[in-house]
Amino acid sequence: MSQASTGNRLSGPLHDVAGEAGHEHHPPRMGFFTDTSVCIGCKACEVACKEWNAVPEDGLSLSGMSYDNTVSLGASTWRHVAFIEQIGHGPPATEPFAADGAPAETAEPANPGDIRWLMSSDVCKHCTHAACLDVCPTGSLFRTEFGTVVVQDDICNGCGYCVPACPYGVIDIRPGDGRAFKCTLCYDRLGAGLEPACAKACPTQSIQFGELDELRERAADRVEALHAAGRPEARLYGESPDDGVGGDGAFFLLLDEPEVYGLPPDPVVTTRDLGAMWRHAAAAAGTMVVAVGAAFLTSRGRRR
Amino acid sequence: MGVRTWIEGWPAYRQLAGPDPLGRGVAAESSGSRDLVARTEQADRVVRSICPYCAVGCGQRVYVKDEQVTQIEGDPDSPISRGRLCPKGSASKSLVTSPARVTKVRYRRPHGSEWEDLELDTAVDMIADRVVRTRRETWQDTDDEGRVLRRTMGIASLGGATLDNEENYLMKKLYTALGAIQVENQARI
Amino acid sequence: MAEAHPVGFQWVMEAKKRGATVIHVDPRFTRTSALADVYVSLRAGSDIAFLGGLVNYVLENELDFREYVVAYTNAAAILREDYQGPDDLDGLFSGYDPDGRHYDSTTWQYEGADTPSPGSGEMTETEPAQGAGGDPSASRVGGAAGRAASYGDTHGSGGAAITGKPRRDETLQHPRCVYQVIKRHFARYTPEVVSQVCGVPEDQFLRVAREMTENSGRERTTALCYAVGWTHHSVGAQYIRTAAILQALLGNIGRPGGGILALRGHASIQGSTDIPTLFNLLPGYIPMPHANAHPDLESLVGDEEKQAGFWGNMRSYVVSLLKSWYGDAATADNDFCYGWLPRLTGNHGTYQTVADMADGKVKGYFLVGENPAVGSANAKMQRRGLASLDWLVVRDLVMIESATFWREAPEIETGEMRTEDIATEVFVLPAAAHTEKDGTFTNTQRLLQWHHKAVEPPDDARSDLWFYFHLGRRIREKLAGSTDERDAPLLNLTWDYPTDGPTADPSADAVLREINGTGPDGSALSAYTELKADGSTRSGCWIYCGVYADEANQAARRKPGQEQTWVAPEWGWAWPANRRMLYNRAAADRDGNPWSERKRYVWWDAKAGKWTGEDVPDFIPDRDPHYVPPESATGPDAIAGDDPFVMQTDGKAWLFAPQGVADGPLPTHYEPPESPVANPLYRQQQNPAREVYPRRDNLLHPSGAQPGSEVFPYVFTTYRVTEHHTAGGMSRTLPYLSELQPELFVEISPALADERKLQHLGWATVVTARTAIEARVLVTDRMRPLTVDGRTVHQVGIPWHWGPGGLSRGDAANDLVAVALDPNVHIQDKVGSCDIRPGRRPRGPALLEYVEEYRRRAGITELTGTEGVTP
Amino acid sequence: MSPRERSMVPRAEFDSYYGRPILKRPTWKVPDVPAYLTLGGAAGASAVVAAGAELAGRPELARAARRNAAIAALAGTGALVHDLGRPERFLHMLRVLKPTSPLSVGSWILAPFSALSAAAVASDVSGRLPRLGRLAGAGAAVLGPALATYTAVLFADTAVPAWHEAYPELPFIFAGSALASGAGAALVTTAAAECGPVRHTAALGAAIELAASRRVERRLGLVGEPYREPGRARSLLQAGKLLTAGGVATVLVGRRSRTLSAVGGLTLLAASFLTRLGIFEAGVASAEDPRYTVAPQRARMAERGAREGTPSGRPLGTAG
Ligand SMILES: Nc1nc2c(c(=O)[nH]1)N[C@H]1C(S)=C(S)[C@@H](COP(=O)(O)OP(=O)(O)OC[C@H]3O[C@@H](n4cnc5c(=O)[nH]c(N)nc54)[C@H](O)[C@@H]3O)O[C@H]1N2
Ligand SMILES: Nc1nc2c(c(=O)[nH]1)N[C@H]1C(S)=C(S)[C@@H](COP(=O)(O)OP(=O)(O)OC[C@H]3O[C@@H](n4cnc5c(=O)[nH]c(N)nc54)[C@H](O)[C@@H]3O)O[C@H]1N2
Ligand code: SF4
Ligand code: SF4
Ligand code: SF4
Ligand code: SF4
Ligand code: SF4
Ligand SMILES: [Mo]
Repeated sequence: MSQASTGNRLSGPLHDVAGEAGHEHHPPRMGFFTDTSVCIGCKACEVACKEWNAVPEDGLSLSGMSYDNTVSLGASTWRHVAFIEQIGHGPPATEPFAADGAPAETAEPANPGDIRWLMSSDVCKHCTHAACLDVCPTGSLFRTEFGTVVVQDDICNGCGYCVPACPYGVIDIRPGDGRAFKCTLCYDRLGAGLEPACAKACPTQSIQFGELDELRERAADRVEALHAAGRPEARLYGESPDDGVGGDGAFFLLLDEPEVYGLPPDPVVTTRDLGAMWRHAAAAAGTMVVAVGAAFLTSRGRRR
Repeated sequence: MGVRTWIEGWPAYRQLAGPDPLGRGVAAESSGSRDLVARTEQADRVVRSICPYCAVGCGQRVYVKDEQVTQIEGDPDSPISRGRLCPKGSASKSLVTSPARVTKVRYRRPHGSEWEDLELDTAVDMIADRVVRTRRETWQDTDDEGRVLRRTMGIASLGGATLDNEENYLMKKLYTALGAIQVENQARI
Repeated sequence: MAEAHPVGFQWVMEAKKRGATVIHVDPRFTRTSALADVYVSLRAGSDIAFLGGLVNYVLENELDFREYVVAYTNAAAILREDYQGPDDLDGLFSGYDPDGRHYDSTTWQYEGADTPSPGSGEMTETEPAQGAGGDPSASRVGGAAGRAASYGDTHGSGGAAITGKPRRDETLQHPRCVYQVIKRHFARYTPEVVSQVCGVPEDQFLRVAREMTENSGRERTTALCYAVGWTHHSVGAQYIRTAAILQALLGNIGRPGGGILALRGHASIQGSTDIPTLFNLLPGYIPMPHANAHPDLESLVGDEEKQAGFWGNMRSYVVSLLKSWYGDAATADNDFCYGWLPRLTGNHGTYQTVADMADGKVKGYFLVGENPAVGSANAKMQRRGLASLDWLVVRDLVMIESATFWREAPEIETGEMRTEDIATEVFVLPAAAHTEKDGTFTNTQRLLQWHHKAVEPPDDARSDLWFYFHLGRRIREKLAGSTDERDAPLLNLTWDYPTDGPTADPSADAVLREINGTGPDGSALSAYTELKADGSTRSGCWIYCGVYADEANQAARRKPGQEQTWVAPEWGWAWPANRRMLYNRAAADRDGNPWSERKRYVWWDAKAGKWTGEDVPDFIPDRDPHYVPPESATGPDAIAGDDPFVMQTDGKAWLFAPQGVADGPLPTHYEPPESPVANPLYRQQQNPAREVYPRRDNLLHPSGAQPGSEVFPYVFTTYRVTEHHTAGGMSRTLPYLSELQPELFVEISPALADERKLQHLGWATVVTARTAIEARVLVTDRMRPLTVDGRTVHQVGIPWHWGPGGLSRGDAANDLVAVALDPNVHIQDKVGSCDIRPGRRPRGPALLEYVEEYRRRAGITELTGTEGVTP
Repeated sequence: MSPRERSMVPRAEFDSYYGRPILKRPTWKVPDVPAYLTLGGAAGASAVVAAGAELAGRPELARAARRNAAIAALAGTGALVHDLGRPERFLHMLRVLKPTSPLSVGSWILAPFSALSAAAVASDVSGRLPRLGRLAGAGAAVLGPALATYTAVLFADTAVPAWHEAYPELPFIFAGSALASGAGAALVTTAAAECGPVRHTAALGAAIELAASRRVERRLGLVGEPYREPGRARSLLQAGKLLTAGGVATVLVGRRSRTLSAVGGLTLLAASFLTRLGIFEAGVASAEDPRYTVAPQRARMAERGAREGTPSGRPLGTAG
């Protein structure tokens, strides 16, 4: 392990995630490019994932959130298709939040005839810097040779730490089971040279699986094509190695702001600040010793 | 030696000794992960099939292990579907392995309030009796004007369109020989 | 299409990627709309006006593909003088018989054509008219089914045969040539009128018109895709007719990228019409004999033989069928046992049967993979029917509502039925799933695909093949030795399929081979052209002949798509003759050259003296494009070199249909059987030939201007969602699908929510004269009020998958729907009028009182809404 | 919200997906985890106090504090194990040692700490191996401050805005609170007369905790809202502060009263629990409201955009 790479070990671009995790002769990093501009909201990805991974049913309740009754990713939902009904295309008329975070007024749409129904299949991002993995105390979460992030269900003890660590709100504990679950990027299938179940099922290839480098190229081309076709709102999300998590192994082409889809606009892996955190903790620990020392010193006189 | 293997199997030791000091990858790998095999790899056989839901007719591959269906997924060879399946097609394994399936004959006697058991053989025999009897009782040789009818209006059938062509063929053939003409299909619905 | 044929939709996305403009026309903004370039919201039940507007746009602006139209359609044919249309007759066509409520098509004929139809009056007893079956697509199967419709009994077999070719005016100037007639007919469908009827803004309509016409012609083609949004109407067949006229005018038939593509329903719905379990058809669209018209084989096939086209060989198809059923017993001397076939006397369609059932006329019923207690119109009447049987056999994978009605029907709760009063004896026999049996499905593109048995079915579960084989075997055993003549067909039936395995499952392969047919030497035939009328060949379904060519199961071919041309001819087998596109002769011009390089598909190779191309040519292989048959020719010999529509007797696409359609030679807009809107076009409100059942258990609403129609002020339509399948047996029982759409809901616009004080996610009660159901409310901008004829019309969207059983439950939408049918195919309407109110519906007997109150207010009697001519 | 707010499939808003949280709610259980934090803090501080007492020649206080450390550590471990979804797999915590995982580090602190403090007590009670016992006590004292403060990193090293953003202060709040509660424990279990230094410890701890808390409330801006705006978290935190102040006052006033000392000590323990619970709840509240996730990230992007003039830092709310 070279010292030079430690800068990369907690944040920033990282060229060889699998290598950094000790995989010596590993295949290229594999991932997803989810092109939401061609998603038809069929939810085949959700079902195929559940069938392959035997993920249990996650509740039968009508959410009222358009056609989305899955609601969010979770321990028993590893793919989640979001449905967003919008009136009026193009950029939002108002700012989402004022600088102080107060919710902004949503203006009445300019052209009410203009309906848009966005659909997008969300999944674990298989972050370059995966907070879930880094905070996992048992090594249950680990980096595979494909550069993906996987929970090992024979190890997880349900400590729950990964849950609040994930900046995308992906991983969760399954009630009744106690362990954490999320997308494995079909680790078993990848090992057999198969593509993940969700990508395989996807009728329109909204979910594209492949070598991450190649997917990034493909995605750039697609954005360009959409821009040329008069869709300036198309943008990539999570593809940049320079972002707060060092780039996602599963990234997206979106047609609106990330938060519209329930994605954080600029997530940063929490461990980026880990050094500073430990330093502050050490200072606090030192302060404790000093304080106790002082307490004894100031009390000494009074006791004989 | 036992202790040694144990130590060497201890991930924390592997962290120190191997290329993964932070315990993120190889060091943390469990035996479960090491032995992980896609269940499609373990199938005794793979059988080619077609999705039973809609008329797109997507290709399916059915994986069988120990005479149980363990996975159904799209057939990439199909020029129709290119390996893809919609949510219904993707749920096919659940469909054929569903605990909700009826697998035993159920019988409700006239005016009965509960289901009863019946041997399959008995059931088919009883049905054959009813067909023969009803046919006899409702047979029409000719109409009022003496035109040939050769039929029964006492027996009707409504068949689904998830049935195979071969099944429809035998149905039509048998019904026609029986003289049953109210033989319909969901194609009408 | 994205909703109900998601994997098929990948090809739309593929086209879109290559620059195609995708237009979606639907009352609701759906997942398909979301991906379309243009979305048009129209009033449910008004598509004929919309399509008619497009036809008018084409004709008005002379944008038709003239060369194609002149050569390949009947535009040039000249009609009789006494034909009159809706413009002349306030919404009717000439030949309407108000008493029988049906049309006599005499006046619709070509001038000088031989003996016109005798009319259907004498043919029918219970119902006026009927035709071919067919889910969304009677006309999907093109000439075959269209033709078969004419066989139904509207005209009787061959009665309306057009022999001799019509007089033509290829300048299209003759005032009575079809071109001029349709031009006049559609002139009324101006953009203003389209907007008025459909609620579609004019500019939106014009955008569609421009897109479509600019993308049609020599270099480009446009395809129309439809499913039950077009067919489930009392004028469903006419919807498709309108589309056919439009596509024929634009030259979009028989050419790559064109067509009218029926997105059919179930895995083998196409197969279920090809090898029909339909009352009016024998395999291969051969009509079932009618007691009146078809006393002998000659009467069934004789007139056909005089006609041009492949129906001219019908005798060989029928004889081969009889031979394959009755084997050696069928001889030329005994008319090949034709006499053993049972006869029709009228409409014996499923809705008629259910009405009869409810009236106690039907004793025994087989439900084989059908759930009418949820899936069929007026599900209440369906359940009444089931409860009036002596015995019922249900074969299904799961416990469906049609099997449990005697304890779970809503009528038990309301007190209309009591379990102990229901005398029906019910047998539920578990069915084998597709993975548990061999067999073929025929998909929406007429492709037969074999599925292999993977495992044995569990416990008592058996294939339907097993059931019918062993049931037949047992019945034959019980009747063995009978000398009763009526038992002869059973005892002489060829019924000796090899069986196999622990359950003695009959061989599906052997059945397929029988369907294919065999020659005199007992070996499998390879094409229907080999069939003989002398009894030397057998074939269970002539259009499937070739599926077992070379003694190989061609439907099981699975050469990977990647290793084939884009037509992929070696994957499965398509009828007829493994042809992937019908009428593909039309892809070449009159001289046999491709219309354009871009649209090359099938063309004449003059050097080789044969047709060739990407696909199996749908033409006589060596017929010169300039061939002109002699006057006396019949059958295939009478097909001219420029007659691409080889199943039509004149070889042309019919812009005007002189026969075969029960409710008019041209489509015209009628309101659905129940509509809050008065027909903006003329007095005639509904299709005057629609089939109605004036019964207490099938009450209809007043419509349009009639008093009481305001009691049901909203339009509702029913449809599917991607996450569920039809009546739910295959989806509501599965957790992974149920959780995706866990409950019945209705979709309404914010404006309707305001008007009726409906809360998002709250409950609503939807009411018709049949009953009331409750559902959760989804208020969504995807539903929008329309302005129709100057007033606001609200639509209520109801997915119809739910019922009281399964994991995901809800009331059945079909409890609301009335039986009022298309007269050609006897198919239900999915659209109607209703009221919607906040809150849950009353329970128990209070529900009956609640609905009765509505009926009182609307002044409904058994006769309401059943009139033929609008008074 | 739209002024014409109607009940329907909500019109898309630009702040989040149907107002749903972006982050997952921490699944840690109450009271398990706040209890663990409290007990771990008290244990860690107790071990330090014990060492101080040892050095200062206050054997009674030292023994009591050692006992408290051991008991708190064991009870804390119990709470931690109870919180696990698969308690029987507790030992998997020692499978790896991950510096990136505060909980892993913490486990490797907690385990030896518990062992050492238990050994020290065992030696005390049995009178055997006194030197080793003392050594064990010293070891525990070395680990004690780490045990008390690593939990702050445990919280901070998450995506939960109110925890992560407070990472500079949290260790001090935890340290202060630990001192007060460790002192409180000693006050409960030790004769009043022996407790002089721990009273001071309590006072100092309280001061550190309150000062750090104040800074969190002031510094954090929007994300600090759950700490300062009315709500469950603030109520708990305020109660914690009141009890801390009250507890310190009591132990200082009740210097000679065994009862008052004990009451004050218990009050401090309770205060520490409430403080941890309050911080826990503030974090939960900040995770559950997507505003706290989105707005700061948006602001950050805007700032970056302004600074770099790059499209990656798009201004608020426009399409990129
Ligand atoms: N997911 C899923 N797929 C299926 C099925 C299923 O149940 N679930 N069923 C299969 C079967 S059996 C069939 S037949 C097909 C049916 O496939 P489709 O016909 O596509 O199914 P529907 O949803 O019934 O109707 C299609 C659309 O018609 C619209 N519509 C309703 N009334 C009108 C009208 O008057 N005019 C126009 N233009 N549109 C109208 C509805 O809003 C709906 O969006 O789907 C097959 N595929
Ligand atoms: N209002 C309204 N009503 C409609 C429609 C509409 O759009 N609106 N659509 C209509 C249409 S297009 C259709 S197709 C019908 C569908 O209505 P149905 O055909 O009644 O509905 P399904 O649920 O498809 O029923 C098929 C049954 O077959 C069972 N099954 C599956 N495979 C097999 C098998 O191999 N053997 C046997 N024996 N059983 C099997 C399944 O479990 C299922 O219960 O509904 C029609 N009803
Ligand atoms: S998205 Fe969340 S769960 Fe997935 S790898 Fe990144 S941090 Fe872990
Ligand atoms: S819950 Fe499981 S996967 Fe998550 S951090 Fe704890 S041990 Fe690791
Ligand atoms: S990659 Fe596999 S585990 Fe992940 S969402 Fe897709 S199917 Fe599920
Ligand atoms: S399978 Fe593909 S198209 Fe369907 S919802 Fe998932 S991502 Fe979208
Ligand atoms: S996978 Fe979906 S689209 Fe394909 S045949 Fe099955 S139901 Fe139809
Ligand atoms: Mo259908």
